[in-house]
Amino acid sequence: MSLLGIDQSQVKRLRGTADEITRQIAPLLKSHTTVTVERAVLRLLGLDGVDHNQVPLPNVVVNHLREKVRDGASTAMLAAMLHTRASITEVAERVARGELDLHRLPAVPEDEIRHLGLELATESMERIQAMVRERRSRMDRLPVREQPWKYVIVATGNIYEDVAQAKAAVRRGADIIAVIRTTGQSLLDYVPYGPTTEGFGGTYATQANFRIMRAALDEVAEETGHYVRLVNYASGLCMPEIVVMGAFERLDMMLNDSMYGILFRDINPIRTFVDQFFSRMVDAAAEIIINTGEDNYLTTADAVEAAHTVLASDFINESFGLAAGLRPELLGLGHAFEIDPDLEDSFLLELSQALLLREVFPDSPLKYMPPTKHMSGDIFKGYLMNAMFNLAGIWSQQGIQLLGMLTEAMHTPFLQDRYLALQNADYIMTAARHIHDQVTFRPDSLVIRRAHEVMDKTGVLLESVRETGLLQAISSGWFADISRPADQGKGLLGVLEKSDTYFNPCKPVLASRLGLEKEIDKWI
Amino acid sequence: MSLLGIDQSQVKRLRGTADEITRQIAPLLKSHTTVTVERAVLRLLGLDGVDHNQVPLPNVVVNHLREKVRDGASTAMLAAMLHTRASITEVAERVARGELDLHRLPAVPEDEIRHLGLELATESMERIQAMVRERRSRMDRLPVREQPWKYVIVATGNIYEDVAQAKAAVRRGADIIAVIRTTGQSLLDYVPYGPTTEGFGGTYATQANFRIMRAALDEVAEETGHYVRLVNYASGLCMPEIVVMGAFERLDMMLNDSMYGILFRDINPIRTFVDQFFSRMVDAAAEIIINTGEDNYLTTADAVEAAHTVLASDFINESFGLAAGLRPELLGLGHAFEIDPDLEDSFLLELSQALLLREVFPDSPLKYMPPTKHMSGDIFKGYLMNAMFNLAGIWSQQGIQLLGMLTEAMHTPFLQDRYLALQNADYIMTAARHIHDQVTFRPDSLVIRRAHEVMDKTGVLLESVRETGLLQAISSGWFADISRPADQGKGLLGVLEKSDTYFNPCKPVLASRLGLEKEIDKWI
Amino acid sequence: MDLNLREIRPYGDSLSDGAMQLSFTLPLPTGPLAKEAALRLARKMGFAEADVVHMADLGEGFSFFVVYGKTRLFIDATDITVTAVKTDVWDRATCDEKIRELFGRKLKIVGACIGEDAHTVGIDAIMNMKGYAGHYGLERFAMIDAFNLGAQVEPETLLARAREKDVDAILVSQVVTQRDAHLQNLTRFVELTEAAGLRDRFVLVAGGPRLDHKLALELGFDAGFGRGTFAEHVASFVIHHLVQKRSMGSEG
Amino acid sequence: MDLNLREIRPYGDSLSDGAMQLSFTLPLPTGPLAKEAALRLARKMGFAEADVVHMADLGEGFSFFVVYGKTRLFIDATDITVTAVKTDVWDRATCDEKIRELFGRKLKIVGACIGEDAHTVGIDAIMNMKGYAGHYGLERFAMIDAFNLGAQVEPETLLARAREKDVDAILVSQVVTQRDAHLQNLTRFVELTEAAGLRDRFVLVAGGPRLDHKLALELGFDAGFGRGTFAEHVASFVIHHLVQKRSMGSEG
Ligand code: B12
Ligand code: B12
Ligand SMILES: Cc1ncc(COP(=O)(O)O)c(C=O)c1O
Ligand SMILES: Cc1ncc(COP(=O)(O)O)c(C=O)c1O
Repeated sequence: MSLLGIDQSQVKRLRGTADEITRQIAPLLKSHTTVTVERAVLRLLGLDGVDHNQVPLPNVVVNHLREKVRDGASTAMLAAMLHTRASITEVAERVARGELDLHRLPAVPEDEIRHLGLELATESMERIQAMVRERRSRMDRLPVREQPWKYVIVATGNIYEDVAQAKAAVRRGADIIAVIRTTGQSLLDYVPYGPTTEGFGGTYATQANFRIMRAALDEVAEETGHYVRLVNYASGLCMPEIVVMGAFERLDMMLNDSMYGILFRDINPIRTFVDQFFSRMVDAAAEIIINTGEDNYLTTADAVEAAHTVLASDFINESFGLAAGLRPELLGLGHAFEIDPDLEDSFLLELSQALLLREVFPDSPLKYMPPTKHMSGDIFKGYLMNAMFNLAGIWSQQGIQLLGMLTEAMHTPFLQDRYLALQNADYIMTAARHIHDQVTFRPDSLVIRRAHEVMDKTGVLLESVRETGLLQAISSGWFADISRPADQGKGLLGVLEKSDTYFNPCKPVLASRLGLEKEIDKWI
Repeated sequence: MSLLGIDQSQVKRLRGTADEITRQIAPLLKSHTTVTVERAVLRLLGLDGVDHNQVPLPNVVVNHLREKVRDGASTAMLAAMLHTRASITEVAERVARGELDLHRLPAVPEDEIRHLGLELATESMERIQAMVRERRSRMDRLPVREQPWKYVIVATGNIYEDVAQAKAAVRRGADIIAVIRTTGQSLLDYVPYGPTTEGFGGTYATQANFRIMRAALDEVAEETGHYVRLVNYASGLCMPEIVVMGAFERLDMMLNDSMYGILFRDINPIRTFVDQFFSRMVDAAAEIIINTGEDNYLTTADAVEAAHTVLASDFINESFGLAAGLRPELLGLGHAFEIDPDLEDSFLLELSQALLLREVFPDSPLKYMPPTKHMSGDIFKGYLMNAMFNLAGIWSQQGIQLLGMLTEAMHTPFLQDRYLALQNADYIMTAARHIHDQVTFRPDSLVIRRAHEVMDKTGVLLESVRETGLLQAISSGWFADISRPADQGKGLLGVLEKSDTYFNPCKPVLASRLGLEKEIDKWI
Repeated sequence: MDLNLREIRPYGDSLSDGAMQLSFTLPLPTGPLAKEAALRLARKMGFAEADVVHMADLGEGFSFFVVYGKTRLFIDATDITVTAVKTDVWDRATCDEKIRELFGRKLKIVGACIGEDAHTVGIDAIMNMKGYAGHYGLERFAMIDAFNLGAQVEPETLLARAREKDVDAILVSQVVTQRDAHLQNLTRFVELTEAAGLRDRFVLVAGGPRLDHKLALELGFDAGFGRGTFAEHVASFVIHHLVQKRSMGSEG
Repeated sequence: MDLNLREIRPYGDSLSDGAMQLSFTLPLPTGPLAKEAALRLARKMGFAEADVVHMADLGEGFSFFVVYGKTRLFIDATDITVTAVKTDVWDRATCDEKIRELFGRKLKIVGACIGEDAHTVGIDAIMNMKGYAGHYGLERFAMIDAFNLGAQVEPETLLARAREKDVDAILVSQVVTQRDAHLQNLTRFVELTEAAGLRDRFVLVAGGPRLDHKLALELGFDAGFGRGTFAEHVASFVIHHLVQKRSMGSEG
């Protein structure tokens, strides 16, 4: 039942506008690839490991290929495999040792290359599919709790400390554990390797770390009787590679946004758009829920003034996501509780926003971020702000509730902070469990008026973006008060025009798994 | 507008039943007086001070009079004054020194006694009336804030520390300061004298302490621009005397309940009923808001099961209060937020209760007590419980919001606890300022169903009390799970049957001030 | 993580980091001096690092602080011997059975809240039929006669009633602790019992939210119980203690 | 209340009572031993009385405590000299006027968030037109040319841009402090400047929520600013400092 009385035809109209906006980007996606997409393809085809300098083999190969990457990094590798009858990793190791030059390969018939490529890509899909089955069977046995799922972060920098902290949190009721990445990993143009113990404000995202945490959470899930979801970040310069690692290690959710890297990491816009699309196809195949990053907008822009930019971005993220094969159930669209707590009726405005998002995206498990910007050293007040956030969460029936930490302004969470956060959510969500079913809003209430205002402004913004074009809108600072021109930004050198003979064996395999055969060529 | 849809005719019916219940007590009130009522009369007529053993002169006189008190303590005193041409205090001092025996006075014409009595009582009314005028003019100049008024306690045991703490609280936004009494003062059958610095869990209620705090609050009110209300306890064995002291020192509110002393201090029921009635007439004349003590029920009984006993008692307190001349605006009827916080939907039940009280007593500034029983050493959780209490407070538009302290389970408030409590209320009440105007409840909601259930149960309970009689109901443990027979309890010896010649000069004067001339003889 | 029990420090997000949160008020007006004073105090307390993360003006020349710090101090956990009531706790049925078996008669227990203290919920929880949190009180025990005298009982009265009823054990509850009221009342009660030469005649048990076994022993009681106590804890202790007393008596 | 500044203790509800609240986690399983360990730690910290008012099981062998205690420790407030930026703070108009008057030209200021730190809200608050909390940033000052390089700038880049633009002052922001990242970055920047022989050419100012003047001086900066800083604080300091440098230069 609609609490806010949002007009469904308006919602449909906005969705249509968003689709037109993202469709405008399609030609760019189609004509470009990036170094990390190519490395992700190599990983999907089975490449892993590092060279003697700890450089990941996918990077070794792509660096080695230089201009030839435009053909698709796998093309030369598959040719070399056929030629040398070695595995993809063996080939890469030879390249690393300087024993093999992929620029000097004898000709191999194109159909053999394609055939091997599709074969390996299909194997890769099987590997991912096995993880999907594994997840489903565990979830059958260890049912997840009802929503809002309680999501907490660990971020000690040391994967082994993270494990202890994560397990403790699960024992106290956490449903989801996110391992925050070390500061600056998003700007590394490679993915570090092996277990790590030295991060700043977070722990390196490595496949080994994923595996260690996955095992720990599976273990504690058996004891508590509930499957525990694991989250990491498929974001930054290596977004698609990290998705592949996550798919292989049965991560359940990944932070993944179509614009976050552009706005907040100054990553080149085209790079980000290309990366996110491919990433999401892998996410979709692996049934990984993505979490988008709209909450971040409100850490720089004002949450009252910029509320509609959050919703507009959610529509855009949704449109890109659906196009890449993500079903609505896998779209954890982001929003946040970030209005100045000293503003009169701030809670009512927050509630309005939360209910609005819920009503506009009824089938998606929204990701709801706690207060961060207005958190201060006053931990007592912060604890209350988190309580009101939890109340808004249960009231508006959020899906994924990122629990706020009372020490948000000081440090990544201490063990006790996480415990207190869980206690906060438990108390509030139990005490007001059925509030959603109790209450209606008066037609002239602030809650309803505000929701309509935000909807209307979102419509206007989306229209303008369609007129202007998304790249120009971003360049003009329409999102998060940040301006990012399309021809600048980090990772620009890694954006490449595809050659006429470009081949990516994972594309058709993914497309068929996702039922996108008819649509996919319009996009990539 | 009614949120709960409570049937006004049902409310009227319950009010009628309560009136019948209190009316049944009237004959007892009419035929009895108590030592403290008599001492209060002496104080009204101007008696104050202590003897060389620190025994208050009103006690000296009443002890001295023994059986003669049945005539009214003032009778002999007035006679002595006429005879000795001394002031009331001089007479008492002579009695104290053993220089004068009130049992051996020459006869004085009765009409002279009456005349002098009425004259002094009228002077006393003037003194009280001057305070009422003073309060009004200060409030005109220093307007009080809108409700809910933030009420905090000080309880260091030392009046001078109390002053510092109270002033600090006012600077941080407190509207009302209550000075909690020392443990056990309620069972003293005299009122201590002079400024005091040694109390346990509270500070002695003395007239000097009242005066010291009143001056301090007036001072800080000038600086903050808002009149600050001062509260103390007119409760226990000296209830009427303390009201007189409060009236003289411009206290603005007093804890005063028609049954609290019976239930929680094991004070004899008849004594309490007699004392409260006279007390309330003085309260009414002094325009002192009374705060009743129903919240206490839920510290021993369960808040879900016993909710209707709270409402029933509120009706009884209201009925006694109106009879004694208290206008609805002076009736701070008590209730509390005491449901087990771990109960599902506890907040909705609390909200229901708070809205119900608000709807049943629309013209009275309800006194809303914070969680106490379920507060524990977990100060963080406690801080949240106080937040939900504040939310219920602003949502249901309470009048007098007693702020909860996060250290409730440990100690009387530290300075910082009070600051945190004020911050809690400020944040929540600003963030949800207009929530009351926003929301309606679904007809089948728990909130509405619960309110009706409590109303119905209250009706049944009041009916039964009327059948059984209030004294019998109390004796049977119907309130707060505590049983108190009418012929037992503390202070029983101080309950006296009036003689045929009983005279209380304050009664007619008070009655006329309160416009109760026609009714009063039905009661006392 | 290799835990060294000889060097236990608080844990924030890595072993032995010593992280702690403090809050307190200083009687100094809000400003850089007060902030520095807060930091110095933290350093004096043994903090290697300390950070005033919040300072607020409380009015009247007082300032409130929230401090996070990392302490250098540690404690040796191998060195700790815990003082707690060590007897087994039997359930109600077992208690009754044991009493029947060991004493062949009902035990008599009297209890009260002494002094000016009127907080009876605790003693009621232990003694009254209804009990507390689903645990019935002593009145419900078939083999116990329980007399709950309630609130604000004078120590003299409690002792007199204990003699009168010839009880086995006396339970004393104290909730108000301001200005150490509980210590004064409890001490007074023990002294009274000793002065009357009756200390050995009764098992003396104290209870209340700020009490524990260690403190009760120091005050001269046989046991002390704090938060979360149920009737069966008390009954079990009394049985054990009476048996022990008897066996010591027969030896002596 | 007679406040003795030589003996300042925390205040709960009476002068010098020493009351404080602590919360912390110990790597010990919840139970009497952990509770006793918490108490001993409190005692070691200087608490005369301490009360574990709450203990909770955090899982994995950790326990959480809330403790209230009364400390014996005190500090001597007469002994404190505060290290804070001591110059007057002028408003924007006055700053512009002073620059015109004292230098007769615009001042040039460059700023950035260095290292991997991408928290620009702070440096933006100081430098960008819009400013913060109603206080315009340096870009808005008529007599200041402000260049904000934004996030994740390498120390080398910042220094190079400072030379290029021939600025008067360099502003460095650091927000991430985990594993002392800020200390490392700030130290590295000063060392780089010194190595290039440029330390005296620029006014160096550091800022961030965990920074203060004292710390910044220790790290080799000319000033440090924490929470609640506005552009005018920084501008005023830079003007003062340049004048001071000039006068020292002319004397030397
Ligand atoms: C309920 C309550 C009241 C009720 C009491 C009703 C009643 N019939 O008991 C009322 C409203 C009347 C009241 C009044 C006052 N109260 Co009161 N009250 C509380 C409250 C909210 C809960 C206490 C409670 O019932 N706990 C639940 C019971 C089950 O727990 P318990 O007592 O700890 O008992 C358990 C154990 O300790 C143990 N136990 C207890 N006794 C014994 C005895 C034995 C032998 C054994 C074995 C075990 C045992 O077993 C029990 C079950 O597990 C507390 C705050 C809080 N949340 O704790 C304040 C509190 C105790 N009250 C306080 C005060 C100051 C007062 C007043 C003095 C205030 C005043 N000046 O007017 C008055 C006066 C009362 C008086 N003369 O003593 C303070 C005490 C401060 C201090 N540390 O000294 C507290 C802490 C509130 C505060 N922060 O100020 N109070
Ligand atoms: C907003 C924010 C973000 C935004 C940043 C957007 C942006 N463009 O800046 C986003 C969402 C992107 C973000 C990301 C991350 N963040 Co962040 N973030 C915050 C947050 C919520 C607010 C910071 C803020 O903007 N404050 C408001 C400004 C105005 O205050 P300020 O910075 O203190 O600045 C004032 C003064 O300090 C001073 N000042 C500051 N700089 C300077 C410089 C000079 C020269 C002068 C004179 C003065 C001055 O003046 C300013 C105005 O008064 C804080 C938590 C909090 N509530 O504080 C976490 C916080 C700072 N982030 C944190 C972390 C760990 C991260 C991540 C590293 C997490 C991760 N691993 O992914 C990432 C990565 C970022 C990176 N590479 O650095 C931690 C830092 C922990 C620590 N102490 O090391 C915090 C404390 C959160 C937490 N509890 O974990 N974050
Ligand atoms: C989509 C997305 N990616 C990444 C991050 C984390 O930041 P970084 O890019 O530094 O890893 C966030 C943080 O909220 C995010 O929302
Ligand atoms: C009506 C009333 N009187 C008195 C008190 C205080 O208790 P005491 O009787 O110990 O002063 C209360 C406490 O809430 C109360 O509600």
